[in-house]
Amino acid sequence: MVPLSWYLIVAAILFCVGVFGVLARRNAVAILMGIELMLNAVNVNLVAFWRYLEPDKMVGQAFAAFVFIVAAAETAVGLALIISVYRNRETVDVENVDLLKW
Amino acid sequence: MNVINDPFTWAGNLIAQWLSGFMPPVGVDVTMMVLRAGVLGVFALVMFMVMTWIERKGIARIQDRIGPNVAGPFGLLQPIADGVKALTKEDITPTNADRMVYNTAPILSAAAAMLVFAVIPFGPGLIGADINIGIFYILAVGGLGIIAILMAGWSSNNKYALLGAFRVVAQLVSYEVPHVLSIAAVVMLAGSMSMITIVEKQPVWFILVLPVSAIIVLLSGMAEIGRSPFDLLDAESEIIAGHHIEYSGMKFALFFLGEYVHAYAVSCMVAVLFLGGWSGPNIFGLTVPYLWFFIKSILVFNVMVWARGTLPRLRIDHLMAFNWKFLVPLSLANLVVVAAADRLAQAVGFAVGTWPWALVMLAFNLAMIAVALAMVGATGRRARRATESRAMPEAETHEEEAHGVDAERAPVAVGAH
Amino acid sequence: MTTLQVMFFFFSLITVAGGLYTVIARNLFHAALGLIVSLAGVAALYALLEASFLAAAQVAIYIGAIAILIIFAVMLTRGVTGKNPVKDWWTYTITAIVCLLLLVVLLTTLFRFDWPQTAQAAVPADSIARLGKSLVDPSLYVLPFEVASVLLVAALIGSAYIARDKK
Amino acid sequence: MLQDFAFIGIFLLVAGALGVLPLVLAWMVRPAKPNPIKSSTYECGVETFGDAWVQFKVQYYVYALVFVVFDIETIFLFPWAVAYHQLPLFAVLEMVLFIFILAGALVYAWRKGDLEWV
Repeated sequence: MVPLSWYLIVAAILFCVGVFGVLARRNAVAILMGIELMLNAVNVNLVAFWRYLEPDKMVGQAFAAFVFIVAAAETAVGLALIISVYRNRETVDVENVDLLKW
Repeated sequence: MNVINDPFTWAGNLIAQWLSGFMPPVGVDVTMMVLRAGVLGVFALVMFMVMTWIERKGIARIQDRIGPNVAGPFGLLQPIADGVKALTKEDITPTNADRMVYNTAPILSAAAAMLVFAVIPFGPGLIGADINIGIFYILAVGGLGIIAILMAGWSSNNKYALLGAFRVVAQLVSYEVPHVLSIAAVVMLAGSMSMITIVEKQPVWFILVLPVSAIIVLLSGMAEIGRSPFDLLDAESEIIAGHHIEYSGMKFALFFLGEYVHAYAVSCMVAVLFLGGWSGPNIFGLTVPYLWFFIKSILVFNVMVWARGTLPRLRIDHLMAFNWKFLVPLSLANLVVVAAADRLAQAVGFAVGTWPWALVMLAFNLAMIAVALAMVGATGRRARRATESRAMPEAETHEEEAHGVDAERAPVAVGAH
Repeated sequence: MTTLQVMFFFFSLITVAGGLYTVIARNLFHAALGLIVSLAGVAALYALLEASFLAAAQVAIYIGAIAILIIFAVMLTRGVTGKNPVKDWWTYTITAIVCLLLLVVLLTTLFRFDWPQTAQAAVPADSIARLGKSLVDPSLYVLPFEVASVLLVAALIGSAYIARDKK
Repeated sequence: MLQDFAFIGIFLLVAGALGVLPLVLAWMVRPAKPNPIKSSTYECGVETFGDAWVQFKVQYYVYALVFVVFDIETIFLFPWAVAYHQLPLFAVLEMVLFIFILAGALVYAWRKGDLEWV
């Protein structure tokens, strides 16, 4: 059987890849994709813990389901914002959307 | 007798026995799995040919033609001739296409449709894999087909392809909502998502227990395959074939294959969910489950052919309105009504799966249909009256008359008032 | 090395490679496809963990709904996505180093604990029914469950309001 | 359970192979005489200008949005449906409430005209 730590390592790598996407990308849609990767890494952890620690209680799975919901809501609102910004300013580059910065 | 009832298991056991003579048990398991997968895949391909033949014959009969009749007896070899033709056609890739994505899209489209067959039960033990999420797996795999369409539309670098892909995806995802919600009603009563269990929980076929779900699943299933009257995805006359406009030769054939395999998969799904799957009368110990299943699924497919042959294509705004303003509210109401009716019937003392229980469910469903039709009728009448009064403001006198005609035309609507 | 472990390596490789492609690809549509591959890999990992329902939900919801939403947004905001999707190589390197450091921190923390090598118990046969029961159990998750529906409605209203054409 | 998923993995490979096989066959058999006119974009008689990127309506996105909200509820709906026969009446009412709240989303989109195809 695969040790639990392997799953955690994969999740950690995936999470860091997501963080890299969020930080290195300028395109807002690409940043959202990075966030999706991070959320997935979290979910892998949750499900792995569920399987290895308490498979008869559904805590991990239920929590993962809630993460799904939150991810969907976040994507929907985030993309709507991006589309709205794109329509008004003709850009999805986060460096150019800095009206509230100063 | 057992051999006739289930020749596939019998043959499988024979092969497994033969294999175990010179293989470790793990090897036998893996080989059997590969064999099963291969048989299922080839079955899907063969069914693709059968389906095209049935459809062409059926449509031809509806249109008072003969249909394919040159290649082989009754034109039975026509699909093979088509295949040879597709093989020898030149394959054109547009200059600006995104080649990698462009070439993957048809493969994904065909594979996604075939994947459904992994969980279709053709008989009591005759299933690829009886996973405990069977029906949900089918819904999940359906999403891959949508991705394939987006890939095709995007990579062709063609305005029509992209516009077509957008429209198709808008249609497909919209119809997925009532599809999923109605299937949830079936899962509720079966208490499982495993396809085998769903069949076993149907001493009374679910088409009698959940007629509303059955109708919605069939309609939205037809819309998801993009068959007429929901065939806006390749509305030739409007957006010249939609997402697969640039595809030619075998790649186009793969899209075509995906469509028909998916059509048969939906027929199988309806047969499993609502028509009791493989169950049939037991004639002197001769149950032949696979045959019953085959007959049922072909019958469902014929209903689709019938609809295609007789109904005109819907306009896209009507299509979307029909989904969001009729099917989705109805399927939401369906869930609540089914739960209420089931609890009521159980409170009265009818056990789940018995005839009295089914009759209660049927009564509730019929009432729901009546109310829904009455509401649609009333809305339609109001809209018509609004346009009429706008067209001729002094037409007050015709009001009564028009209403009288309507009442005759829609007896259900008036009866429910 | 058991079969299970080989499968695990294979699917983790797919997941991570898809993720890397997502964050590197210049073409945003390709990035979205990379994301889909990565999500499919995660679904396979769920299947390995015997969370069958979540595996299917991952495909049905993440690939079948969220990824489609993202691709729609990519298509709707195109015209700008071709240009310079990443920052200059300097920021790129710095970010990469920061992420590697983060990974090192995560891994060192991870190895401080003695994680179980095998699962404590088998997955119950009725795990999906258990999940359904716990979602509507008043002593468990019924509150987050109902709040989730409110969250979804709020998200829909908000995003439909933001995205709508205001003429 | 894992065996069943192994089968699905194998079937995935087989289905992919059955998709690739005809393409390979066709690649061996078919003629290939491309020329610039033939492989130009098939749009209309005159030459295509611009790329495929005309601006599309946001309406498509709004449809996808409503779909996502309703699709995501399946992750709760299906486990609940599986457990339905074992649930007390109270738990059933909770799901009814859930459905009603989501129906509120539908009503909102309907009233605001998001469901009109324009």
